[in-house]
Amino acid sequence: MQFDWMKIPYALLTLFIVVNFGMILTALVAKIAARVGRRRGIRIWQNYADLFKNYGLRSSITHGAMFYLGPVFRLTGGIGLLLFVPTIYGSYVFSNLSFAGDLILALYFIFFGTLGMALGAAESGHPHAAIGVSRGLSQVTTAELPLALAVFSVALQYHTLSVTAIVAAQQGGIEHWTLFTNPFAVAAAMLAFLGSMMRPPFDVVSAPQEIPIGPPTEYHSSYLAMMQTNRAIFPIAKIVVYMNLFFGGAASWPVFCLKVFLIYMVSVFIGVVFPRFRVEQSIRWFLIWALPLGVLAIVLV
Amino acid sequence: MIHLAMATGFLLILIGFYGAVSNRNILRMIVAFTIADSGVNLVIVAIGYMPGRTAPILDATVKAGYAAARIIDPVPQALVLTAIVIGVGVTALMLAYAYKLYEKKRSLDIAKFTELRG
Amino acid sequence: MMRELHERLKCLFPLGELTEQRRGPPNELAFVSLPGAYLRPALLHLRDLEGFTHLVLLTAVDWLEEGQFQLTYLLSNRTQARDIGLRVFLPRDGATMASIHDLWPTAATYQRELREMFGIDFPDSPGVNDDFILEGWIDMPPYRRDFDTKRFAAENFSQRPGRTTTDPEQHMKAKLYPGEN
Amino acid sequence: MLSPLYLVAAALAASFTLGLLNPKRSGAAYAITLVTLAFMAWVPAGWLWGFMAEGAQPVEIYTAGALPPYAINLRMGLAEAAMTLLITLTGLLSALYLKESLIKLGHRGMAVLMVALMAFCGIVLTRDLFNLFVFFELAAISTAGLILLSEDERALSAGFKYLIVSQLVSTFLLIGILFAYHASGTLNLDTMASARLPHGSAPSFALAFFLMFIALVTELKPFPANGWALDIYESAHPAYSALFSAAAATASLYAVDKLLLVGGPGWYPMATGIGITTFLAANLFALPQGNDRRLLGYSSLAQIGLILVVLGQRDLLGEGTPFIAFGLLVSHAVAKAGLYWLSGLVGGRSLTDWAALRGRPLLVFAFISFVAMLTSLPPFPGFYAKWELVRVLAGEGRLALLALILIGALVEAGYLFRWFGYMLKREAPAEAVNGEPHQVVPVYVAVLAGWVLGYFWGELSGVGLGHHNLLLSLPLAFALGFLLLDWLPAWVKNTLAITGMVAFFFLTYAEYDPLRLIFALIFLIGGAITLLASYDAHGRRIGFYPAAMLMYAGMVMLVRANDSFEFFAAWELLTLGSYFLILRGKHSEPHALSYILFSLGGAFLILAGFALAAGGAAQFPITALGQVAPAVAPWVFLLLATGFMTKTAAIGLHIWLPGAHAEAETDVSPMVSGILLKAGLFGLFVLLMAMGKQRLYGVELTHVLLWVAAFTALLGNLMAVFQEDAKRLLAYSSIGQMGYALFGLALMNHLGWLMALMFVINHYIYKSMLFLSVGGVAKRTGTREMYRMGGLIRLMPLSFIAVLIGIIAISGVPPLSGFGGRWIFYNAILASDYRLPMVILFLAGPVAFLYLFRLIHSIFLGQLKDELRRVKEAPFWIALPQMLYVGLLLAFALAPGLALRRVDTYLNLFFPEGGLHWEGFEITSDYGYWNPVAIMIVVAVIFVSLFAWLLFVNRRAQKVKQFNIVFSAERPFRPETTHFAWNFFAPYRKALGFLVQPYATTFWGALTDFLHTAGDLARRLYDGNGQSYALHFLAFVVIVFGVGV
Amino acid sequence: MKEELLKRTVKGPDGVEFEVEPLRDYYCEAAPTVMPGAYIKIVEDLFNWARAESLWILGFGTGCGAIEMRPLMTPRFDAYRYGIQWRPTPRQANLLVISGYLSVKTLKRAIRAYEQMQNPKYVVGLGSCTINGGMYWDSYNTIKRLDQYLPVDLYITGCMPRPEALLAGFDDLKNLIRAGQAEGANQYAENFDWYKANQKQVIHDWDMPDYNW
Repeated sequence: MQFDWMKIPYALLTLFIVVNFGMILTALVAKIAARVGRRRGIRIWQNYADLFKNYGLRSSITHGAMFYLGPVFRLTGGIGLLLFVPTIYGSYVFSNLSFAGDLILALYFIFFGTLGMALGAAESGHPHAAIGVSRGLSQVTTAELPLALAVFSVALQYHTLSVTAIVAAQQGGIEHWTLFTNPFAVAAAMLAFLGSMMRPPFDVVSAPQEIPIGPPTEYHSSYLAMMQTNRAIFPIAKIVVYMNLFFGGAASWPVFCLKVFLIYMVSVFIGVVFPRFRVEQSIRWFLIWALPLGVLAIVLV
Repeated sequence: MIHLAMATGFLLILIGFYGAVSNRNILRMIVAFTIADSGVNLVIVAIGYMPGRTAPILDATVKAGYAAARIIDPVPQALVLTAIVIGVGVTALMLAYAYKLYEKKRSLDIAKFTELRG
Repeated sequence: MMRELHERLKCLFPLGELTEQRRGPPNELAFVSLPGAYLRPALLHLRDLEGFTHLVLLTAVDWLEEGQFQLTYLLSNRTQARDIGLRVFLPRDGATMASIHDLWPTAATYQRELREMFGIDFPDSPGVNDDFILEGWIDMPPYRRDFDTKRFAAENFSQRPGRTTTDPEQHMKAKLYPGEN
Repeated sequence: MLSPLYLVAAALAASFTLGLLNPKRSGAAYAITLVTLAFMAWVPAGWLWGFMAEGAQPVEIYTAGALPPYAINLRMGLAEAAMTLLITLTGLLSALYLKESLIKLGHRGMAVLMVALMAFCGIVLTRDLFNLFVFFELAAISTAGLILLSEDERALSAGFKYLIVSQLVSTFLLIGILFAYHASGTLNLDTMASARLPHGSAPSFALAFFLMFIALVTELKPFPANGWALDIYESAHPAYSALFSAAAATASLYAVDKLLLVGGPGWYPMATGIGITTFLAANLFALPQGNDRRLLGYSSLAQIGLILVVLGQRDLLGEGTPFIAFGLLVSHAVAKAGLYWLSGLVGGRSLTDWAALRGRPLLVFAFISFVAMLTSLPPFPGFYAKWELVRVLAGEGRLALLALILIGALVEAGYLFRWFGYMLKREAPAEAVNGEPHQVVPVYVAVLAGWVLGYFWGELSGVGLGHHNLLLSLPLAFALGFLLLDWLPAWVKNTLAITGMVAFFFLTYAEYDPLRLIFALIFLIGGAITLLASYDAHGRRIGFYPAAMLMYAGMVMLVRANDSFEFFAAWELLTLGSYFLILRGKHSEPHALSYILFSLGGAFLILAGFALAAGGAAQFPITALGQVAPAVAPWVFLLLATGFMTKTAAIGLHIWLPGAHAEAETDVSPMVSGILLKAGLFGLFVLLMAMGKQRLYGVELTHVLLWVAAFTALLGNLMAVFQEDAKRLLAYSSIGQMGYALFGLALMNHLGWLMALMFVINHYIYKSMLFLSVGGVAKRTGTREMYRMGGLIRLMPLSFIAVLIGIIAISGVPPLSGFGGRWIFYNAILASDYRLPMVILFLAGPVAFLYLFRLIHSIFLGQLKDELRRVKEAPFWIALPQMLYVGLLLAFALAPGLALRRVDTYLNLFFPEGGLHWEGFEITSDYGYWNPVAIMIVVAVIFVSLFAWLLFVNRRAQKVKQFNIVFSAERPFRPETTHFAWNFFAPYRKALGFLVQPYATTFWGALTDFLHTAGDLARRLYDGNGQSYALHFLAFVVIVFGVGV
Repeated sequence: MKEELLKRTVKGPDGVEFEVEPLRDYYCEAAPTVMPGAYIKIVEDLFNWARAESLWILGFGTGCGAIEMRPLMTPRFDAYRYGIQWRPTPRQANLLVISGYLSVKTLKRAIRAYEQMQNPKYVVGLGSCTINGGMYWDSYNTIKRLDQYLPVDLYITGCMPRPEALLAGFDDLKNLIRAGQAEGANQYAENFDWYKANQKQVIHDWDMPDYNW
């Protein structure tokens, strides 16, 4: 098999761009939310300061081997997800490592970080970590369901599992986007999206006032920094999948930034308006509202 | 004549059966069975009887050569003997049982011997 | 109203004088003292027959000079909106009182506090000897009036040198009206 | 060959001699008795040998020097020889067994015994009706005499009840005989039979025949006229009961058979009806029995009822009747005699008292051999007979009868296996079994006879029907060989077993097609790897290896089976072997019982399915399933699929699995979960390959399967989520995984099957690994409750690694092999016509995360408990296979093509469309692509770099202990209160718990309760009063007459 | 000593009995060490800048001063804009604000929380009570000088100081950090014995390891 070694620096370039974009994007979002609350909000570079500080902490403790592996799994999950999906449509440089697998790989790789993080958190022995994981996993079972159905529907629609091919099929105008050709799938997927963004009403996992702060309770310094890095990458990587599947992908970086920002804002808007669900409430919510949409999507496609 | 005998036989059998299931006393039951036995024997003999023929005994009056035409069917006659013998044997055995059962419980009521059930 | 109650009760228990703090109705509040031995029947009577179902608080007063502790059991009748306080006096030395945690479970907490802060014992009260507010306390119970908190603080805590105490009244006067005296 | 008259003469002569003997010299009398009985056995033995080996012809013996009808004649043919041999041998062994009792009774008792046997032989031999009556009366008198001489006082009343009924019977019989004679003019059976046609239809003859028939049938103790017999069975000395059950029943059956010869086919339905009613009723009544001998009594009645059914089906079975009837009869006689003898060794009369046998492995072996004979399991004669019976019944369309027989047989298996479970698992009574040699020897002879007969029937079946003799097949012989080697230490046997399995694989390697190769690989090599864990066991481990190897033998034979007979035999063998294995667990008794019942129920469905498919053909190749007539094909499909699905524990049929897998021993759980479940999948593979899609009433059955599979996957996973017991969790997880595999199969397309196969391989590896790991942990911690564990990662790192790799693989997260399964799954559903069932399956997927996380967290992560602080790593031999599995899993993840590529090509035979393309490391489907190596490398590189970076940054990290956690500025109280593990998914239960209400368990529980209660209520019919029994008989006569008319 | 901290004998699953000593077996006993900054000055400067701009306060209110902390995050004062935010777990916080009087009982918890934070970490004493006891100067139950027990980087005076004062104080703290002068954690490690002696002098039921990791 021929392997183009240039793919590695290209991939790192994508990674670099996305990390920085993610850092700024999350800060921007926080700032917007602050402005809604009539605050000035954090400085746009605040995330960098936090990140450096955490990497720069001098002491750290460890609870054992899995404690190390938790953040490693987490960040690997984020980077992997990013790199297994082509970022910019039609660009060889930013097609990343998508030769390794198709949409299904991306879909299942989402869980890689979740699972690893759960393990690392559990190793700390902190009950809040376990409670948080219990909630998170419970919620994910039904939150992912509409997404799976939507993906199934989209794959049926385009008759392929290749992300590139799906994006290609949506080119040629906004009316070709899955958003318009398969609205039920998109609706279902966007509801699932809300459930996976750790924002209200689906943020009972970390529930800051109740079980501070869920799984990462024991994490600090560079462990935490690694997870912060992931928090910059992972939402973007996930949104890239959504963008590619439902919103026509992006052929250039500006379009990419715009679309990612807009999709991100969906969860922010919902999040600032709704209060938090309990786990069983959110499970029921997904089953009652999102699941039928997903079923419609696969039946009608 | 045959029918009368046979009817009597069956009547005896029925009386015997009725006695056997309606009397709780073991000895009475045995007697009832003896009656039924007699009925059976009567029926057997009646089956073998043919009107106008003689007993199946070859002697001066019945020559061997004509026997087939003159005598009644000898087989039931022979069988009834065996049946009677067997009946006696069974009755004896039942009486032996009755004795032992009485020894055991000082009672002859069949309804009292129901330890085994279900 | 309280007087009627007092009259009624007097037939049953050797009560002291009624001190009416607030006249009603509603919102009556009165106190009456009685010997410790009659406390329990009186509480039961009040709770079960007179409708004083709620134990508002149980507290103590240190009558150092008289050599007595005063326990106050404050009960509330919610339907009639009136409270009655039963006062019991016990000798300060080896102060012991029967527990009423079986009448009101919440009493156990009050008794634990009194045990810690005044050194009044309530035998059989659940967890009465456990630490309540103080942890690892080594001196006499701090709410006793013969406990010298100032001396204790001076001995136990390192003070910041140079600290002065000013009488607030004098201080403010000097600050606000510097011209005067 | 001695004249059969000697049978009568010797008995009479000896009896009279005994009468002349000095009563005090009972020792000598006993010797004479034994010699006489031995002689009596020798006579038919000689004849049997003559018929079998020397081709002798049947002979007629004429008494009184005249030909029938003028004189009585006896016949000695093959059947008679066999039966008299059976009778006399039972008599001889019973006499041996009765040594003390007989010597105490003195010569009278011995004489009565000999007369009884003589009478039984006479019943068999005679061809004269009245003679038959005489022998019956003799038998009755001597039987009653024997009972009279019994030690149990209760036997007295039983004997009297017997006499009452026999009086009634003899009345009917005698009158019947005489009227028959009157109508036909002869007493000779053969003459009467040959002269049947002219007067056969005459009502008088019919009535006479009815009287005779009903009288003789009553000797077979039909329902409800059988209360008296039960009392005798219960109260008589067990050796007598053995005699009655084996010998007397044999004689009576043959008498009825002879009589049916006279009556002709017109009477067959009546025989069938009485037989099946008795069979069902007796089995039902046996269910609530607590007394061993009465239970055996009921079982006897049932078996004889079944044989009566066979006699009643003579018109269909024709030439095959003796093969079937004898097969059932000898199984019954040998087993029942053996069991009665055994019951004499057991002190208490409760079923649980049989636990006393446990100390004697040989007796345990005897017991289970008998149970297997009674339940018609291979390799005993009953198995061949059952197969043949079902084949013919199904072939001729007597399906209702077939169903009733199978239901009754299942009930019978229920109480017999429950009893066996009691024996192995209940607390043994204080008094041990003290079998004298003369008591034990008959039992051993019976066992030996059972096995020899099994071989013999195998040969017969080979000659007549072209089946393979099971006892001669190499795997089974290998497995049975371990019975002989059981005295060896466990590690020797383990080595032998592993060597044998590996060697057999390499010997037969070339014979499998790619699909079967995968299964053979899992069964043989996989089994060998799992067996490595068994090195951990010490001592001799009696009974483990025969059972395990029986299971493996069954599985190998399953893969190698060509026709339905071999397939089914293999199926039963593996079921039986796995049952023994499961039963070995400490608390597994009820679970093993439900396992065997579900399995046998499934097996019966399979049996019926095959029989229906064969349509009466003796030989039915598996591949011929594809050519089944369209009218029955969907039914065959339904039966077989349901049968196989009991093994894969599809939802509704799953309730046996959790307990069975969880309670099994540490090294058994991976066998029964990782390997055994695949047998069911193999069956489904075979079925679907041959039959494809079937429609029933317009419903496509594979579509139904799809829904069943989806719900199995979802509910299996959901139930796993709520388990506290680690092994139960894994067991439920297996249900879910099997649901996935079944789903793949039911998709009926190329990739669906490939996915199913991938699940087969994956599930074998990771479930074996997980069960071993969890088993090792449970062994070390002494509990299986996960919340009692916690924080074991540091103490048991290897087990942790195994579980970690296992759960990543199961969850389907890349880069491990579970992802391959998911990828193929997605591609498969895209190619499928169905969409809605996927919804359920999509939900099932993430649910797996829940229980997997719970498993690893509750055991290995979180807080370590006080008492577990010094726990050691799992024993070497349990850890070793786990590490092998880790290696296997990684290898399979990297190169799935090694295993799948050939199968992929092979599947083109069935689905030419939709296969995968294998280019280098990349795998491409019609929809997507997947490069396992690339994924693995990418993930590994990212992972390792990040890990190295984190390690570098934290190089000075302080290693802390378990309570060094932030706790709102407080400190944890104790590890038990800090470990969040119990009811881990409480909110989830709140939201979706309604889905996992135990409906199936409730349903099956209610069904068994109903049967139990029904049996318990109905058996009050037998109120113990002799007069009631007489009335029962009369009622029976009236009912049969009414129905018959 | 509480019962759950006493030495106990337990029986393992294999039937062997052994002793468990909770304080030794469940807690790390290591003492803190002095953690030097980055070897390269510019890196340390960068880190110090980052530390100054990212003050994560532990959400732990000890006294009445806690009431003055809440408004910090409201739109009126909006401390977020200075990189200040609350963290609910000491692991992730690097600033411990002792908000007012500190009773002996709470001191124990404060010490635990402080020690569970990671180096570098800062302590700010808020209000008179932390400085000299304030109005509780003669209380039998509150400490009078916080710096005897924890390395205080900065005091903010007042009873109570208003949020504006807090903001000003945080600003001063930032300057200290940027200048590399806020090395409380290392001081604490250096003078560990002294701090422990002081702490144990007032905490009479010391039932935890000397350093709570």
